[in-house]
Parts: sequence; structure tokens; C-alpha cells
Amino acid sequence: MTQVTDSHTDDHTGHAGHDDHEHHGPPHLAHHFETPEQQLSSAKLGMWVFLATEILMFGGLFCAYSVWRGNHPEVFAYAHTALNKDFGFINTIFLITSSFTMAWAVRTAQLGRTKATFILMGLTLLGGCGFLVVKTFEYKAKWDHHLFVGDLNEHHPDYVAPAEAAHGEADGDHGAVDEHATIEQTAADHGAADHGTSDASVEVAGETTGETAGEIVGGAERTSIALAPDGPAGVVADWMVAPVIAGETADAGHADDHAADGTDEHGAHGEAAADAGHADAHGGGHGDGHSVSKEIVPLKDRQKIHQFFQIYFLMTGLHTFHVLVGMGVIAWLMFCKVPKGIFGPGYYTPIDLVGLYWHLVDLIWIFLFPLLYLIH
Amino acid sequence: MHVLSTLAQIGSGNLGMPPQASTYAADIDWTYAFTFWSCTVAFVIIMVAMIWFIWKYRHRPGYVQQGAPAHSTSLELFWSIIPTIIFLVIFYYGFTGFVDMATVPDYAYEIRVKSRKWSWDFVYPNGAVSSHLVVPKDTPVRLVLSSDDVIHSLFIPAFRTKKDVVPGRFNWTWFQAIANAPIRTEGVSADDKLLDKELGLDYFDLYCTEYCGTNHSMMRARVYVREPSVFQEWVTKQADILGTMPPAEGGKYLYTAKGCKQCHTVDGGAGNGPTWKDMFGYKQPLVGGGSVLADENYIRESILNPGAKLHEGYSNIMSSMQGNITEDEITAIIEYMKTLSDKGPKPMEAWPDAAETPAAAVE
Amino acid sequence: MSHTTTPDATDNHNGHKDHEDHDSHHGPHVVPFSMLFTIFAILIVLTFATVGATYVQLGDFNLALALAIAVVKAALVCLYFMHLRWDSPFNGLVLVASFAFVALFIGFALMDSKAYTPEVDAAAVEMIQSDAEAAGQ
Amino acid sequence: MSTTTPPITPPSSPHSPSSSGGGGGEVNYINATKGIKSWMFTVDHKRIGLMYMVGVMSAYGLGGLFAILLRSELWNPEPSFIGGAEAGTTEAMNNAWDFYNQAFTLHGAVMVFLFIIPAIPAILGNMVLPIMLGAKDVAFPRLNLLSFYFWVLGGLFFVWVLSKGIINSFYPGMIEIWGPGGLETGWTFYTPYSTTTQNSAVVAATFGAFILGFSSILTGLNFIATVHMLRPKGMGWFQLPLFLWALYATAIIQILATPVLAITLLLLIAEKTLGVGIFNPALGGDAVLYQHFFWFYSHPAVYIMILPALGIISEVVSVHSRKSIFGYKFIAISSLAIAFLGFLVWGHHMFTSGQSALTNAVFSLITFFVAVPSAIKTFNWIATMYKGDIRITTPFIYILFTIGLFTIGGLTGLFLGCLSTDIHFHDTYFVVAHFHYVMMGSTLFAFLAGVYHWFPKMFGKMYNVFWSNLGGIIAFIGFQLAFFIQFIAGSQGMPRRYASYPEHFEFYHQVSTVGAYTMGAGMIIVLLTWIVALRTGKKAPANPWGGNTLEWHTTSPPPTANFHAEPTAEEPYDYSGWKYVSPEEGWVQRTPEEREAARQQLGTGH
Repeated sequence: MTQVTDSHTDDHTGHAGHDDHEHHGPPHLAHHFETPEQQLSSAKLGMWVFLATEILMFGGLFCAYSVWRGNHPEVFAYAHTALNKDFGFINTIFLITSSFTMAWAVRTAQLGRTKATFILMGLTLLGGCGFLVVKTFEYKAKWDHHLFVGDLNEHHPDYVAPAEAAHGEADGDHGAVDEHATIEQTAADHGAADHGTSDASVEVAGETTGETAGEIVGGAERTSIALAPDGPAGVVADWMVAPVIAGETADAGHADDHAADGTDEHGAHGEAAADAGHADAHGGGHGDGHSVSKEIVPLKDRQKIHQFFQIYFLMTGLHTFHVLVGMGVIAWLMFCKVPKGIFGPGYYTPIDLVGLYWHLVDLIWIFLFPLLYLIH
Repeated sequence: MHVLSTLAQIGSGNLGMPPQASTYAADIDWTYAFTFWSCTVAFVIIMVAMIWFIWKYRHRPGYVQQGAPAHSTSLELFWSIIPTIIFLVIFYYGFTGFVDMATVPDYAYEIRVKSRKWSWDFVYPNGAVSSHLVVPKDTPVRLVLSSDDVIHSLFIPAFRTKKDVVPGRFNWTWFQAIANAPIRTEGVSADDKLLDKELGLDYFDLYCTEYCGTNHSMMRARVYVREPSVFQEWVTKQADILGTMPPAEGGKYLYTAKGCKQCHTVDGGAGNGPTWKDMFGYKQPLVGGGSVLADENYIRESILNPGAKLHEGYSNIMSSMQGNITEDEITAIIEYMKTLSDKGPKPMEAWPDAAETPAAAVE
Repeated sequence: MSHTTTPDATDNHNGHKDHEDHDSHHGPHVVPFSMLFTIFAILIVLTFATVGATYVQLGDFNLALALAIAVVKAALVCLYFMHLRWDSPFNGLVLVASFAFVALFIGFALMDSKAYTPEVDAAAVEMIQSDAEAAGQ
Repeated sequence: MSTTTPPITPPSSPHSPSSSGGGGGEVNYINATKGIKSWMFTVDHKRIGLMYMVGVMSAYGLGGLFAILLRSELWNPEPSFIGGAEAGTTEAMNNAWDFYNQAFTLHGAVMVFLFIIPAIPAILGNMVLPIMLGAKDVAFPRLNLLSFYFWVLGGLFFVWVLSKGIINSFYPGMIEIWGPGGLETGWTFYTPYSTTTQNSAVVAATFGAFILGFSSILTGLNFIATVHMLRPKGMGWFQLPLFLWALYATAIIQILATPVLAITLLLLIAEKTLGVGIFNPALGGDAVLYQHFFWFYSHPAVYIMILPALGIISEVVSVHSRKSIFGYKFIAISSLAIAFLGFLVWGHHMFTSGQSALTNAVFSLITFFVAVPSAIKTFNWIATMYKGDIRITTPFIYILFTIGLFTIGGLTGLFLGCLSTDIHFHDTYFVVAHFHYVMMGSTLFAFLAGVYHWFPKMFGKMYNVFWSNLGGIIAFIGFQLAFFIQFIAGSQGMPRRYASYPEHFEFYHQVSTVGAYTMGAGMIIVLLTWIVALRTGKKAPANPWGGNTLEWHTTSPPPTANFHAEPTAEEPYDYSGWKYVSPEEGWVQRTPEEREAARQQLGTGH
């Protein structure tokens, strides 16, 4: 509580608010409150309770994330490589900075420095814009590589309907990555490696990081998977190409090391080409998942990989939605309320509340960033 | 009659529970009875006290209210702790009973249960499949449950066993049957009479208890408990059930056994799926325009991949039979459909080659 | 009844507030700029740290470390940017409770899903097998 | 005990009708302003409560209609109510089954989301919570209004789903937006059924429920802030009326659980519209995870439904027994304990789902602990009656029914918390009976008791006691007929959600159906007594029952600002300050000397 007294001396707000209302309720004081303090405390309490609901709401997604990651850590470890760590990092900086300017804006509003408040809220908005721009690039990249949510991929201009694809590139797409280690004979029967010559291999070999390739084989070594008989190529290796974009160098040879103790089929190839074969198959399976035969296609690894992107898009999508809402409210306050000069030591509730909201958005990103981008 | 039998059942020492036909049923009933009597005593105490107080302290002329304490910590602790102890005892019995139900003996006989909207397949280790569950008496039986579409739940009241059948995973349950059901005299349907020839009318009910769509309430099966030797005989015969009859008749058998009956009629009536009457050999209109001749290929495709060429006027609700049906069974169904249509070739009289009878299809 | 309150009532209000579990402060608490900037700087440094930590192989501890850093960052944001340090303790309790209930939710769900994963995997394997059979036909 | 710290305005004396120059002329919140706009844009919590009452009771009528329809369908083992003459053909049977499935789904969804969750908090809570606190309004009046409009919007989605279902059954495929009409997934929307079924408007319904969630959240948020910030001088936490404790605990659940429902429904909508597969095994999802999500909200939601009812019982029992509630602190704390423990037991809905044995055991154990606070409350109510001066009024009669039904509902819950017996009872009529005893029996009857208790305060009118009591008694008998027999049917193994059932269950179902009709008749009488009372009821005194919570310190109905003069906090359950005068004047305040004498006579200190 010493802090409270500190602040009083520190910032000449003193008992201004008090004096103000003793005689007459200020215009912003609702009829059922007795003092502005009571009103501000109520508003803050209400806001905190609202923030609690937000946390619980995101909590559901974090729960889905945890369960899937807990069950399929290797899928997550692999899939996250499709995300650009740098983008995530830049966005974190954007949000922290805008959070800082927002906190600063609350301070200036409390002190009644209208112009500074205006500028600082503008900077906060800019931070939000920066975040959105980066997100747009990220989403665009995913979209280009068919790493989108569920059926939305079908709307992609390059999307090849599985039925058509089945005629065009019918052969060649058996086998893929799976973490289910149990059935070796399946691995032997459907060892995907023999299909490793699809066009995707070129790209992959050229660009995949060694680590990535290793991951794939690491996964494949533990099981394999077969596609439905009509498993078409669909969109070729789309989910596979994405890490390619993120990756810097090709060092597919590394795959060998990781695959050394794996099944011989996979190990024998020991090249990125082999992995590309898997990737290809995955792409096929992926497309297949959205075809008419959805029902008969059993659970497959590609679907679990897909889980990551579904969760990624739902989490970041909901978060981005919150950023947008926050930006809307900030812009409204900044352009419609702040210039009127109504905020000062006696009344700054809206700025304070939107600040709390904005910080919460930041706070959620602080958890999203390591959980989505920095998986090991 | 119902009233009497109902009252008799409630009045019996069983407290309204079904007959005890599995090893752990008695234990569960004991827990049930313990809880029941504890609750009854508590309920009577509460109600008697309440009514007595209301009577004794009701407002009336001449009644003068006396003061009474507004709280008594010791009294409140008393009625907090006593229920807690009783609850913990109930929990303990429930828990130990559950542990028995969750611990399957190693040597249990394993039956696969495959379910879909809206039928059950019970697959025995020798490959025999039936739509009703037949189990050997006094033998632990482990049911491994899987679903092709949505969540179902297998419930056998007489065994006190229940487990959800969740798609995308295996659930299991087990029981050891100790008694068979009495022979039914009431409520025997026409279907029952057909089945009676095969298995008899002494069966327990098996229900699906997780809501699964239109015909959820018809997703029932019968449970027969048989002496192990009789069971062995039955399961051996069942493995080659198709071989014992001509293809078309086998198809008719499968029509019921595979649950086709739930959606497809054979008399031209409407159903969730197109009727089989006059289907074979006719052009069938398709969703999205066009038509297709209902020949062997089309029917085979529609069984294995129902959504591929969807019949006009129906939605894609059928689950693929992929993995749940053999080629011979498909053939038998096609032959049966031929008998229902006035077009197309005559059905086969007999299986073409002895070596290709369904027995060969059994692994 | 008018919305103006008598001075009596106001005093009274302040008086009774003392026994409330939230403390009312008599004016806004303004966080000094230097403090805000310091927190900002720490947050930036921690962001670099969390990225840097991913280049060190610590096995399972990578996740723990990343989460620990995130918790520290979140705590700093809450305490200083969101003024929780000077705010009513009940607001802090609301925040902590919401995190606690999320943890509870995730904890139970994880405890359960970990246990039934083998059944899920077994089913997946069977489906792959039956698929393979179908492909072989 | 609760003499206020600083002396301020004297306690407002109840407004006696004679002194104010008669009934109609008085300005109160109902007649303060006129016109439809003055209601639509009102921020007065009492008016919002009344608007909720109209809406929620309509929803109850709708849900009740479905209940009657589905009970009618169950009269015969084979559905014949809809199939009619052509019963027996596959088409007729499919129609009948689909009809039944839609009826029970809409019955459940409408009753849960539109009626029982908002019933007590949104109607009675809105009505009396601020008055009990001596406040002029809730903390955020505009959010309160917004919450009502969210409720309306959410309700409209259900009406849409419903009307689409009706229209589509006559003109199939006429409205194709968001899938066909009707809803046939069960109110639980279990995946993968809900995500794969093509004949129901899952998206519209879940979106409606999603919006209703916001309504619930805003109400809870408002109550928490109001209880925290707007308590009057002299009212510490332990002078809070127990109804407010219950509402406060409820609000905590609403705040912490409802967002999880929101995200669950959002994910469900995403699965349905975008083809996401987090819960759908065909796409690699996990159907059991959905159940965790769903029950993390929906089990605590059970306590959103029942806790306010328990609060009403505490109020009514104490007031009409003329005796301070026994063990105030135990009851208050037990509300919070139920709210907290209620979050830890959701897994008991999943004992047979393939949840792991360890999780089952943990959830079962905690389930038994959550029963303890409920038991404490029950014993405390009985002890409150001990040495009371019990007036067997209409609210009190309803409360006796409530206690009886709650006791049965609570005790049968033990069978379901107990692992081994739950395996047998799960998803049978035993469960149906159990939750109807708790939800419908306890919550509905407590709600009715609350309405009868506060009716004079809300409308300033008295109702006909004879018909009100008769309606309650008929509804109670009907209820027992309808549901007690379902315990037996359930233990025999009758599964729930069955449109056709084996013949040997026919007797139980017919008794149950008779009961449902009886209860429906009782409820119609109850509603009629309300309407008649509104039109021709005698003017109610300010304090017809002699209650001492603050709402009885103002006029009936209260003015827009709730009080004519600022009230002082009173010990809520000390009745020594009131004496009964006449039915017209009700109870009036004693002078300090008379009060002292009354205390002396009672012989104990409060």
C-alpha cells in the first residue's frame, strides 16, 4: 500500500478525483455507483473476470494442443518445422513493443497528457498492424503449400481433386511416416521407398534441412503406412514442401544417420529422395482425406500431421481475431475519445481496460510462440 | 400381467435388477443393495424429521415459538463426517467392484465386436461371424470393441457390463457368464421366431446405449450362453455358414446378419437406403445427375465404397463394409438381389466350385 | 432518488470499504516510465533467450525451459503492464484461478489421454493393415 | 449483531398501502415509464428480469411440449404416434424414429440452454440480487441488457432450427442454409455423430448455444462484480443472504466453465464447416477428447442449474419457518465448495467411454466428496425448521417438494458416482430419472417456489393460494409418477434415447407418460394462477412473509431505483424486527422496544 501513497506524491493526481465528486457526480459516473473509484474498481474487476473467460477459452485450445502433442510428440516436432521461427520471433517483438506502448499510453492517460496518449496508442496500433502483416505472410505461405485447415484446401486454385489425380498419377504413393511402430511386416510390404522418385523429391532434396529429413525417416523407421487403393497423389507433397521454404540448406544425407536403426527398406534408400517418396504419399493421402471417400480412409499419419496445422490455425486464428478486435477498440478510443481530452487523473477507465485486454492478447502470444514455433 | 411381473420383480430380493448372469453381477448387486439401503435409511430420516418438525412447529393459535440455536458446530461436523464415511465406504465397494470388471483373466476367450450404424458383428477367433452374441458358459470372454462410424455402446444388463464402442480406438470389456436366460414366452417378434430355429429363445438382451442416430433403438442383439461343447460346435459351423446354403439363400441370411435390413427393404418400401426390390439389372439414377446400371460391379462398389455413386434421393450415410465383408459374402448378396429383381440373369443355383466356398475365405 | 450522494454516505462508503477484501485506492496508480521501460527491456531479452534456448539440446527440458521463460514473461506483463502489483488482490486471484482451472483441465485430459493412447494406436495399426489388405485385393 | 458501523439514514420503513394513498397511483419500476421502447432499451435489472421471465417461460413451454410429444411417442413399444395408420412400414418407422430423436434432442437442448441455466439466475437473480444488496442496479446494467439480447439471439437460432425442421418435413430441401432443419444429435452433440450426421442443423444449433454462452457469462460477470462492489455498508461477506452466496458461486462457475463450452462449440463448428478433425476419428481426431471438453463445461453447468435452487431453498425455508437459517456459514461455504468440486468431477459422465481406470477412480472419489456439501445443506434446512414458527404458505409447500425431490435426486446420484454400479446404470433410464429429479424436480420446483416467494415483490400482486397449491401438488404427483418408475426401468436395463423398446418395458413407459401428462396439467394450472394474479390479484403488502433481507424493506413493487431511502444492511435472517398485522398490510416493522421484547421471548441471541 505504500505504493499507493507513493503514486500520490509521484504524480500530482492526489485526491483530485475525490474532490471532484464530493459535491457533484462527474458526468461519467453511473447512477448506481457512489464514487468514481468504486466505478473504476468495478470496471476493472469486470474486465479481469472477462479476461479469465478469455483465458479459459484459449485454455480449451491449449488442452487440445497438449493432448495431441503429448500423444504424438514426433509429429509435432516434425510439423512445426513448416513454421518460420523468424516470423514468430518478429511477431513476439511486435506484440511486446505494442504492449509496452499501451502500458505507457495508460500512464499518459492517467496523467492527462492527451497528445502523448494519442501518439502512444497510434504506436500500439502500428504494432498490431505489423503483427497482422507478418501473420498474413505466414498464412499466405501455408496457403500456397496447401497447409490450410481441413476442407479449405479444396478451395485452393491448384487443388487437384483426388478423383482426377487418381487417374493422372495413380501409381506411386504408398507408404509414409507413422509413429506406430508395431507392424513391421506392413512396413516391408508397403515400404514406401520404392516410390521415391516423384517430382517432389527434387525440391525436397534441394532444400530440406538435414534435421528435417532425419525426422521424417526417424518417423518412417518406426512404422509405415499404406494408403487406400485409390490413394491418389492429390496435391503433390504439399505439406512436405512447406518446411522446404523454411529450411535453409539441403543436407539430406543426414537422413541416413537417423534412419540407421530403422527398417532396411527405408534405410537402404537413405536419401532425401526416399523421404520425398513418403512426402508424396502424404500429399496424396492428404488430398484423399477431403474426397468423397472420406469415410473409408482409415486413420493415418497424415491426419495427425494435419492435426498440428489444424491446431496451429485455430490457435493463431483465434488469437489474430483477438488482435483485430483489440485494434478496433484502440482505434475507436484513439480517434473518437482521446482527442476530446476527457481522460485524466479522474477518469481513464476505457484506456485502462483496453490496455488490460491488449496485454492479455500479448500474454497469450507469449505462450503460443514457444509452443508452436519452438518445439523440439 | 406386466403390472404383476413388474411388482414381483421389484419385490424380489433383487431390488429391481435383472437376473445375475455373470460372475461379477452379484458383487455389483451387493454394492447396489448396500447403497440402496443406506440411501433409504437416510431418506426416511430426513423426511420423517422434516414432516415431524413441520407438524410440531407449525404456526397455530396458541403456539409460542421457543428460541433455538442458529448453529452448532459439533452437530454440523457430525452430519458432515458421517455421510463422508458412508460415501467412502460406497466408493470403496464401487472401486473394488470396478477393478474386478477392469481386470480380465489372461486366458479369456476373445471375441471381436464390430459395430456400425445400426448393427453388430461378433467375430470369433475362427473367423465365424454372427449378428448375435453366443458365448461359452463359465468361460471368461473378452470383447474387443471397435466401431466403423460413430460411438455406440455395448450393454448387456444381465451381465452388468457396458462399454462404449468408440471409433478410432479399441475398447474392451469382459465377463464370465454363469447362467443362461429362461426361454422367452412374451414379446416374441416375427424376427425372433425366424432366429428361434437357429439358436432358440433363451437369450439375454444386448442394447446399444450410446445414441447413434435414426435406428439407435433397434441396434439390439441377443446374447446366448451355451455350454462350452455346444458353443464349440456352433462356432465351428458358423465359420462356414455360407457354405451350407445356396448363394442366394446365403445372401438372404446376410441381409439380416450384416444389418442391411436396417436401411434397405426388399419389398419396395422406403428406407434410409434404396430398396433392393427390382434394383438389380435396372438403371439407377444418381445424385448429381446421370445413372448407372445396377450390375455386379456397381453393387460391389456400393458395398465397399457407398459414397462413390450415390443413389438419387439418399444421403451418404452408409458406412463402408470394407474389411467387414468377404468377396463371397458380396457374391451371395448379389445373388440374393438377383432373386428380388425381375430383370437380369438368374441367380446361381450353387457355389460354382467347392474349393471357393466361403470356408476358403476364412483365415 | 437522485444520484447525488450525501457527503455522509460517501464517507460511510469509504469507511465500510476497509473490511472489504479489495482495497480501494484513492487515485490512479501511475507506473513510472523507467519501470515500464525496464520491464519492456527484460521482456525483449527474455524473448531472445527463449529463442536462443532452442539451439541448446536439453531434451525434455527444452519445453520446460521455454515454458518457464514464458511464465516469467507473463508474470512481468501481469504485474507491471497490467498493474496487478498495485491492484486489488482479488483481480490477481481471478487471474491465478483462471490459470489454475486451465491447468486442471489440461492435467486431467492429459492424464486420461496418455492412458488410452495404446488403444488408439492399436486401432490405427489395424486400420492400416486392413487397408493394406484392401489394397492387395 | 449487524448494527451498522456509522449511523446513517434510518431503516426505511415498509411502505404501507394506506399511507401512500392506495395502490395504483404509486410509481414503481413497472409503471415508471411507458411504451415498448422503455422496455426494450431499459437497463433496469428488474425489467430485464421480467423480460427474461417471459422469454424463459416460453422456452419452458416449448421444451415441455417436446417432453409431452416424446412421452406420447413412447406409449407403445413401437413408435406409433407419428407413424399412424401406416405404422410398420419402414418409411413410417424411420419417420417416427427421426421424429423421436429430434423431439428428445430439442427437449434437452431447449430445456438446458434456454430454460434451466438462465431460469433462476437470469429471472430471480436479476430481479432480487441488487435489491438484496441494497444497490440501485447491477454493476454493469448495459451488459445486463446485452446479456438478455444474447439470450434472445441464441434462442432465435433454436427457433430457426426447429422451424426449419418443421418446414423441411413438409417441403424437404426448401431451406438449405446450414444444412437441413431439425436437430437429432442429442443435446450433448457427441462427436463423431454430430460432425458426420447430415440430417441435422448442428451448426445453427451449436452457434445458438455459443451465443447463449455469452449471455450466461455476462450475467455471471455482472453478479460477481455486483456482489463485490455494491454491497452496502455494514454487509460483510457473512451477512450476505444465502441466495446471493448461491448466485455468487454460480457466477464463478459460469465464468470459468462457459468459455470452455464456447471453444468446444467453436471447434465443433470448425469440424462441421471447415473439415477440421480434432474430434473426428475418421480424420484422425479423438472422440473421447470431445467428451472431456464437453463435460468440463457441462458438469459444472449442472451446478449452474442447481446451486441457485439450493439458495432459494435456504431463503424460503428460513423466512417461512420464522427462524434464522441453521448453520449459515456451513451453507455459505458449502455453496463455494460445490462450485469448486463441481469442476473436478466431470469424468463421471465418462465411466464407460473408455476413459482410463485411474481417471475413473479419481473422478469417482471426488464425486463422492461433492455429495458432502449437498448433504450438509439438506440437514441444515431440516434443522432450520426445528423449533420454528412454520407457516405453510405456497412457497413453503413448493420448497418441501423441492427438498424431497432433491434428496431423492441426490441420493440416487450415489449409485451413479459409484464405479461398479454406474457401469450398469450409465445411459439407462436410471440416469434419466436421476437428472430429472435434480434438474427438473429440484430446480424447477425451487424456481416455482422462488417465483411464489417473490411474486408479491415483483408485481405487487398476490395470487390465489388454493389454485397455486393445487397446481404444485398435481405437478408434484405427476412428476413422481413420471420419473420414479424410471429408476426401476433403468435398473432393469432400459436404455435412454430409445424410440422403440422391448415390450417388457411397456408398463413403465405408460406410467411415465401418464405422469408426464399429469405434470403438464399441474404446470398449466401454475402458469394460469400467475396470469390470473397479474390481472386480478389483490395488492400485495411490502412484506407479505416477514422476510428480513433487504428486498422486503422496500415497496412492492419497488421503485426504479429500488429504494425510496437508502437501506441499511440487516442481519438477513433475524426476524425479531417484524410483526404480522393483516393480509393486506403484511408484516410491519416493530419498534425497538417491541423488538427487544421479542428477542427476550425467544430467549436466544442471534
